Amino acid sequence: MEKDIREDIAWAQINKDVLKSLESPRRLYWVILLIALAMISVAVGCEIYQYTTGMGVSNKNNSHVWSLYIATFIFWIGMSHSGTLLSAILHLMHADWRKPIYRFAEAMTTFSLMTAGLFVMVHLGRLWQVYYVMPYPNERWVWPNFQSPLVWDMFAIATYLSSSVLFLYVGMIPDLAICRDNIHAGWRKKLYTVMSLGWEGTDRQWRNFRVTYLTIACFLIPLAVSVHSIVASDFAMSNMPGWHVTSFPPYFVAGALYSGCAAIITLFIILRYVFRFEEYMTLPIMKKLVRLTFAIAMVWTYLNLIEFASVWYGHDQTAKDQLIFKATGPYAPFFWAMIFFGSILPLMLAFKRFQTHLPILFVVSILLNVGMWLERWMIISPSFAHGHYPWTWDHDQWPSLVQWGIVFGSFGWFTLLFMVFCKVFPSVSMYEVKEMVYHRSLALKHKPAVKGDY
Amino acid sequence: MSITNLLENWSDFRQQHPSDDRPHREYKWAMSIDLDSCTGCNACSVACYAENNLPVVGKVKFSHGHSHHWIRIERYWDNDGREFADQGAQFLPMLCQHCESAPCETVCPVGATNHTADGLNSQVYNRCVGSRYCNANCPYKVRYFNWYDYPTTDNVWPEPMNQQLNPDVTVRGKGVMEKCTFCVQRLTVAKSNARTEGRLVLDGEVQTACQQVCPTGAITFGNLVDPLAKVGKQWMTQQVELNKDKQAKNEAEEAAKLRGYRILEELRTYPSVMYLEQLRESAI
Amino acid sequence: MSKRHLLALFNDFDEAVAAIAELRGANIKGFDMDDMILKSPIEHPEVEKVLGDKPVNVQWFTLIGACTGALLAFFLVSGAQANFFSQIKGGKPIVPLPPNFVLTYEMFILGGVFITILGFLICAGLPAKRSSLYSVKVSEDQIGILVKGDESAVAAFKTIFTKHKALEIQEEAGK
Amino acid sequence: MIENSFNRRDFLKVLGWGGATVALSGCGNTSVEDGKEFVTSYVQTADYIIPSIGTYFNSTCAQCDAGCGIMGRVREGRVLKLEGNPKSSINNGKMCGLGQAGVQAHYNPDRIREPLLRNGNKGEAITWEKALALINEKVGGVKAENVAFLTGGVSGHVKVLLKNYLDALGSGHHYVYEAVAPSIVRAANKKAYGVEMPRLRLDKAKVILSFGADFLGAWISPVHFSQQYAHFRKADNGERGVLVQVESKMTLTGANADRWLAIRPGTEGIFALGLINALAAAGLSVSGDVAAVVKEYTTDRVSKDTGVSTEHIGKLAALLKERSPSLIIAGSAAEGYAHGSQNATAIALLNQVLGNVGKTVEGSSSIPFPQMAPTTGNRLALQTLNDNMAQDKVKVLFSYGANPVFTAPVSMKLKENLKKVPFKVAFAHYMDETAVEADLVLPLNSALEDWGTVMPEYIAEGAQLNIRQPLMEKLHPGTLGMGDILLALLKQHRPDEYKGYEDFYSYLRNAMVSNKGALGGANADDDTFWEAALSHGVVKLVGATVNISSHVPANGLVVPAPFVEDSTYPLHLIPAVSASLRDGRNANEPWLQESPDPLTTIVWDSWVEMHPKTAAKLGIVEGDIVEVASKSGAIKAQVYVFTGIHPDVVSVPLGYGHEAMGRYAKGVGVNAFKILDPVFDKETGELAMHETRVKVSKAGHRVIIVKDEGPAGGKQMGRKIAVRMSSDKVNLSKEV
Amino acid sequence: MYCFLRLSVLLVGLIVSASSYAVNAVQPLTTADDLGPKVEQPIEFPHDRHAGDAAKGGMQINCMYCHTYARRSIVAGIPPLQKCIGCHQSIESVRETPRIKKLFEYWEAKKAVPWKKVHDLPDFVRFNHERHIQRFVFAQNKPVQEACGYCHGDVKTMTVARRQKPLSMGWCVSCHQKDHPVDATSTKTTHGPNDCWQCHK
Repeated sequence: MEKDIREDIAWAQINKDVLKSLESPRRLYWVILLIALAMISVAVGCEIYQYTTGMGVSNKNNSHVWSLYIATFIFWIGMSHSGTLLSAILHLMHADWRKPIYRFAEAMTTFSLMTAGLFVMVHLGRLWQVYYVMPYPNERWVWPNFQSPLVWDMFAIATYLSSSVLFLYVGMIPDLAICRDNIHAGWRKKLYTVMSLGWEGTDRQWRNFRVTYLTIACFLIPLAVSVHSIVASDFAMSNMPGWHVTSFPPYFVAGALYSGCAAIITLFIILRYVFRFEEYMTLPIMKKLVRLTFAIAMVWTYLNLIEFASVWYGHDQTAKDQLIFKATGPYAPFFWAMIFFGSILPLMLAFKRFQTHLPILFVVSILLNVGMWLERWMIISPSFAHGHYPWTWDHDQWPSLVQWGIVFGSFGWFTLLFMVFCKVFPSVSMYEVKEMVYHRSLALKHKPAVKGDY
Repeated sequence: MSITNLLENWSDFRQQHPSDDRPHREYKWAMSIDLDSCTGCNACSVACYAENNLPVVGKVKFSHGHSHHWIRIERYWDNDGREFADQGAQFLPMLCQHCESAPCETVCPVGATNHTADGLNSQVYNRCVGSRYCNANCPYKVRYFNWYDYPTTDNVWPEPMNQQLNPDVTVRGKGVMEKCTFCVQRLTVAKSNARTEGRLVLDGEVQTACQQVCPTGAITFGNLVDPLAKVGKQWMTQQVELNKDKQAKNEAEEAAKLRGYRILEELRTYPSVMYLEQLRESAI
Repeated sequence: MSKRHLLALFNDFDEAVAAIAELRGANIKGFDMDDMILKSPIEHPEVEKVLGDKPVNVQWFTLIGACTGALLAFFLVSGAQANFFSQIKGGKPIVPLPPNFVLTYEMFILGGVFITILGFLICAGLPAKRSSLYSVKVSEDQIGILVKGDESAVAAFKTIFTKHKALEIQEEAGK
Repeated sequence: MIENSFNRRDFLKVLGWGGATVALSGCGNTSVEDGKEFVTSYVQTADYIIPSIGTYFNSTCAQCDAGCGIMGRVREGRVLKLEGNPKSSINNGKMCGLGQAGVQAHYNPDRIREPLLRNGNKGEAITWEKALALINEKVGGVKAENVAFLTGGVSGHVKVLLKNYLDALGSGHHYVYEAVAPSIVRAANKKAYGVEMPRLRLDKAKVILSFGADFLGAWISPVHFSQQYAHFRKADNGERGVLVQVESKMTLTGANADRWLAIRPGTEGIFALGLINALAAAGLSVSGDVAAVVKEYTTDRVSKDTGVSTEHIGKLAALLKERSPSLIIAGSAAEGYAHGSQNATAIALLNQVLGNVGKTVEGSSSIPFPQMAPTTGNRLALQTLNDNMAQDKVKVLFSYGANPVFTAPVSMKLKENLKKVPFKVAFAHYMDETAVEADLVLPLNSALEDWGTVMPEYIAEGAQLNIRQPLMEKLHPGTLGMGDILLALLKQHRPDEYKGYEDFYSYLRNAMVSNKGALGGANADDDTFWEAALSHGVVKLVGATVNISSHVPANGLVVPAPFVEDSTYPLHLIPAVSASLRDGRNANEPWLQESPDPLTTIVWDSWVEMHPKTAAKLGIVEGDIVEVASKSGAIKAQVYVFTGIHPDVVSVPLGYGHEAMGRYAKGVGVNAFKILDPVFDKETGELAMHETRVKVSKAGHRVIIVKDEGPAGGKQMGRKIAVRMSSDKVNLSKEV
Repeated sequence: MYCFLRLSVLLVGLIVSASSYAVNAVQPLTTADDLGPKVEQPIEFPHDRHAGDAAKGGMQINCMYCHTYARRSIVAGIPPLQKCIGCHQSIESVRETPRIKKLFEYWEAKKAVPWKKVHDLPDFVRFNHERHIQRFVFAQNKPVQEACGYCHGDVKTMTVARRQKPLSMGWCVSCHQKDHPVDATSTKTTHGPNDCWQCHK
């Protein structure tokens, strides 16, 4: 099989190529940016309307109090996980093919977390009181209720966000130094100078850098896992049939990695085209990525079945009814769509032919994420529509356009942040690509010459 | 000091509430509803509107499930397959069960809903941020959310109708959760009067609005701690115990003869409302 | 007697390493090994063997940070619950352990990460001003060796560097 | 309650201030604010008035004609909530939802605030002086017999004044009209027992067999009956009475019955006679003539005619035989037919055969002041008035406490006939359909700000006079009490007789105090007596009990065979009287609109009840908008399908479909009164409410019914939520 | 090298102490008097003249002589006009002073004096004067002015009353935290009720 990256590529060339991405992307970049802005404005409009009029405009009701906002919140949280997967786990594994692509994956982590955070707020009935959730010392001696999974969420997400921002930043310092050295004008110069903290690449700096980076990586892995299991416990800890499932935490984590990887594939393709990164985001890497995704997809499928099975064998009638309702009730189409996108579609990825076929991958990866989003929705709405108390079962509370609008806009918000980041900061880690090239060329050099093969 | 306080009273803080070795001291408000006397006439529900400033949401909002009836009358049929509902309906007044171990309390992120010393499940409107988690976790779905800002909505309390509002009860604004309070405003008054006279509230001294109005007297409300209270006696004769998720009687032969039960008891919410089963004559 | 700085840039690690070895071997008067700083565009553990290992203290920070975080979380949370007298939760103790452990765990990580970063900055001496002899080449593809020595040593340095085909040798603007 | 000599009217004056400070507290303001609000402060006050502590004053509910005693909680001069008055033997401190909504009738934003005189198509405000002068002029302008006074049921001192006024005019035309009243049953009772409404002792009965009498919901005095019902269900000795309801459309009472028997409409009489026959067969002693009447009503035939299975007839007969005393009640379902009187008589006969008369059917008591005794209304009155109007016999029409334009079927052409009346005066609270037609509209005080006395038709025990007194100062200075208006009108004709009374209050006080002997205050001084009367809200009267006779005219009693099928109009329309809206007078009180109908849980709209079979036959499902067409009109409404109704019947609730009245009533639902066919009871000439035959057809689109019940409907899905057990298992006497 | 460690130990200390403070942010029982805004009253009622010490020319009238509802109702209330008149019609000396004139104008017009609230808690707060008076004045025999003064400050030195205490939740809570003797004689102490519904409607 061909190489992940050409060893003979000159280091100076690497700098040039990557730095180019800070200067002149293809026109498509600006188109994307505009679209993103448009989407955001929709969401902002809806939110203003909802804020002033009241939650009622999102068409939930007294027995069906959560809906798309929470679903999308989980979706974005989930998306963030694969960034950590690539940068932290694979880093510990010394899988060096991650090097060209982990930077933007991490950026994705950060920004999807930011998006998720917004949804918590959008969801609140009294947004202006949101600070009540923070534990801040006050004259009233009133504290948030630390028993509430939502407060755990608050802690977990805050931790995760700040840590991954730091992780992203620390990993970027040497590259910032490169930018500082090569860009000679304007606010960017100042920005890079400040942010690179006067990095010189001295021996002492590298030593500490290595240890630090490793340590944080070690922290991030359990953190990522804990974050999504806590999100899962929002549901698993409640007594709702369809939520009260012990296998939720692993199930959520798997789903998270899954949607994350799918997202990475999507962005991989976009960046590769927009910033002309063909040299670095190469097809072999894509192939590895796709295989990884496929594996996770299968894990997810398995855990999905486990969930159904545990409900089935748990023999709790209400939970059973709930499950049957999901599969046959008004939500059935979405439920089966989720199964199809989540478990059937990824089987395509098993075929070599598709593993490097970018257009197909692009579509598929997006569909996978649709499936993952549906999964979250299918956890929330059907459960509410078919809870413990039959009298309050609702006619399926179809989310109002306000909800759809805000969900729709959130994708724009994410895209905007992400695209701006890629334009301002090197979205491919130059120094690590250099290391990659260097070590591989060494390896080649030391390969014993093969005799008599011609 | 916080830390010292923590260490000194550690055992207290680890104490579960409620528990058998530490029962309620002065009051434990509880209710029992006789479904055989309840005729489903809705008087309780309307009385609750009058007492607790519940907004009338109108047809459209009602159709979206935004109604605010803290006590709602549910009507069940059990004519399975028969041509007519020839044994009538089963009416069930459903209100906040003031669970001793309430699922809603633990999940509220800001601690807006707590357990009071006399066994009520309190809801503090100012503290509520409207995450609606409490409702999500309430098996009875008896919590009602202010989806709109009713005080400023047309034809909810148009002048001069707003003069009917009960000053002892807050009018809830947009975005807060609310629910039955066992008419806490009445309880507070009764309690403070009693304290001024250096005694406890007597049975029958305080009534909830729904109890007071009920034409057939199907609702009994009172202090479970008070041995003289009717509600306590009812719980006792029906052998329903507060902090149990499985009543001892259910094993006993007795069970068939006793009418008392609590709804969704098996979820270990320990409701404070006991229902008495509806009866039907077998001779006809 | 005043010291002078020299920066030599090499094409690849082998030459740099060789140069360093020679510097060490020929003990030049008025120069000791600690005044030699290697600058490289990539992280390169092998070189560090040559330079001899210097202790790294970041882990200490991590340890302390993590512990602090955990302690802080547990006592903040439990203490808050204990002081927030009105927050009785039906069926739960006032200070319930499982939730507090979850929060402790999160803060453990948070503390760990933050203080580690702090430690990194301290140990790596960042942020700092770049030394006067800094070449952008270093951040691109060349390995730099920065030495500090007496006037007398300069000549010796130069000879060694040129011998190992240094691409260029920068010298502090002489006074 | 008011023990000191503080004058009630001054008291109201000082409390007037409170109206200004209404605490509309929200969640928004979390800060202490100084100098924004006013402190409630009084000029002069009584020691029982303490700010922030509610004071209770007794009065009488005016939401329906049952006349329950109420107790209003007054704080800072505003009445906040109504409770039942424990001292009233009718409701003993209890109430119904309808009564609770009384405050909304009082605070209603749509109340008329000053007298309006028709000017072209709109009314313009005029002063009371002008209004009264105008009336005087108009009345003076026509012959006495051309003045007609249409009222709902009236009693007490208002009735006295009204009578005096009519006498003063020399006109005897007082039409007492009630849209939904058990008038046919009353007539039958009169014949059977000698009294219009004997006392029914549900609490004494062991078995109650009710022919569509919704005594728990909307029949005569629901709150009173509900209390007796509680006793009946759980007597002190732990016995539990059995309730069997026979009707074609399930009422609230039917929903609480141990056995609900769906009977083919109109065959109630047959069923009753059939039961007698069965009882006789079972060995119950039955007098000869009765036996003769019932002998061909064999169980099989009855079962065939009524559609009730022989098994149930047998069981019921057995039950009635072994458990005595029982109580048989004839309700609206029985009376609402052209042969309603026969049905009622047959039912009365059953009571007699079972020997319930005197046991569970007791005599009422005579009322010492006949001039104050209630005049019960009927539908015939409106017919007569209508005919007179049609023949231009009416030149001046007063309308009070009735809304004929809304409650009259279109077949009566009432609206057109009204046009023929040159001058129509409406005493009204709202601009309801009748007021809109009137030339002069006089706004009335609400029941919570008015003085008066009420003598209910059905009093639990003895006789009593209910006091109605203001619970707060008038909301709108422009309104006036009926008593005051009549007094003013009387002063126009008999000035010397009435000039002594500055207003109705002084008249009332004087009238009461001067008779205090008869009112049980013989040896109390005037003030004490008066204050006591006010504080109790009721005055017990000493009336001789009327022993009721028990000779039902059995011979000659024939109940016609069941209806022949009508192919064009196959279904029977049953206009249902809902517990909260009744004849529609309360439709503008939002609490009532929003409180779900007990059986269908529908809110804010009317509906067509239909049996699944019928629906299936017509290819209709829940939520379909259908057209219900009778010979005299058609209405469109949503269908609600459930098994509480006979397949031959569709039912539409009354009280909806106002075209005027106010923001909460207008345009909500459809008015079922409109399409009633002009079929009358043979004997009394009353409109037979259940005789209308209709055909139902889909009107196209479908809606989602707005109701409290979710898609799970009335099913519990295996949860243990509302549980039911067989009564022989438990021993109620052991219970507390 | 070990400077790092020392520094980090210092850091730990800082954070822990900070957190301990945060958890335990106790409010002082009485805050510095923050004078509420001046409230325009229809009549500038001189509290100092009525309730003030004799030395300062006050009448030393008991607070509850006029605010008579305080001991039996949630609100302290304002005396009905008839009460003011009751005394003042027999006090000739000040009869002609402008304020008294105003007073009598209201009385003749049978109009209630529109006094403004000076201590106006938010509408969702249920503060019960009765309980506090019963507890501190009648059970503990505290002097009335002291008991009232807890929340109303030193009214007897003011003319038109003006808010002196914050009346904020933290301020209430800080007092409810403290243990107070149940009555004058006993040594048993209890602290104020502290579940949310005690004060929040």
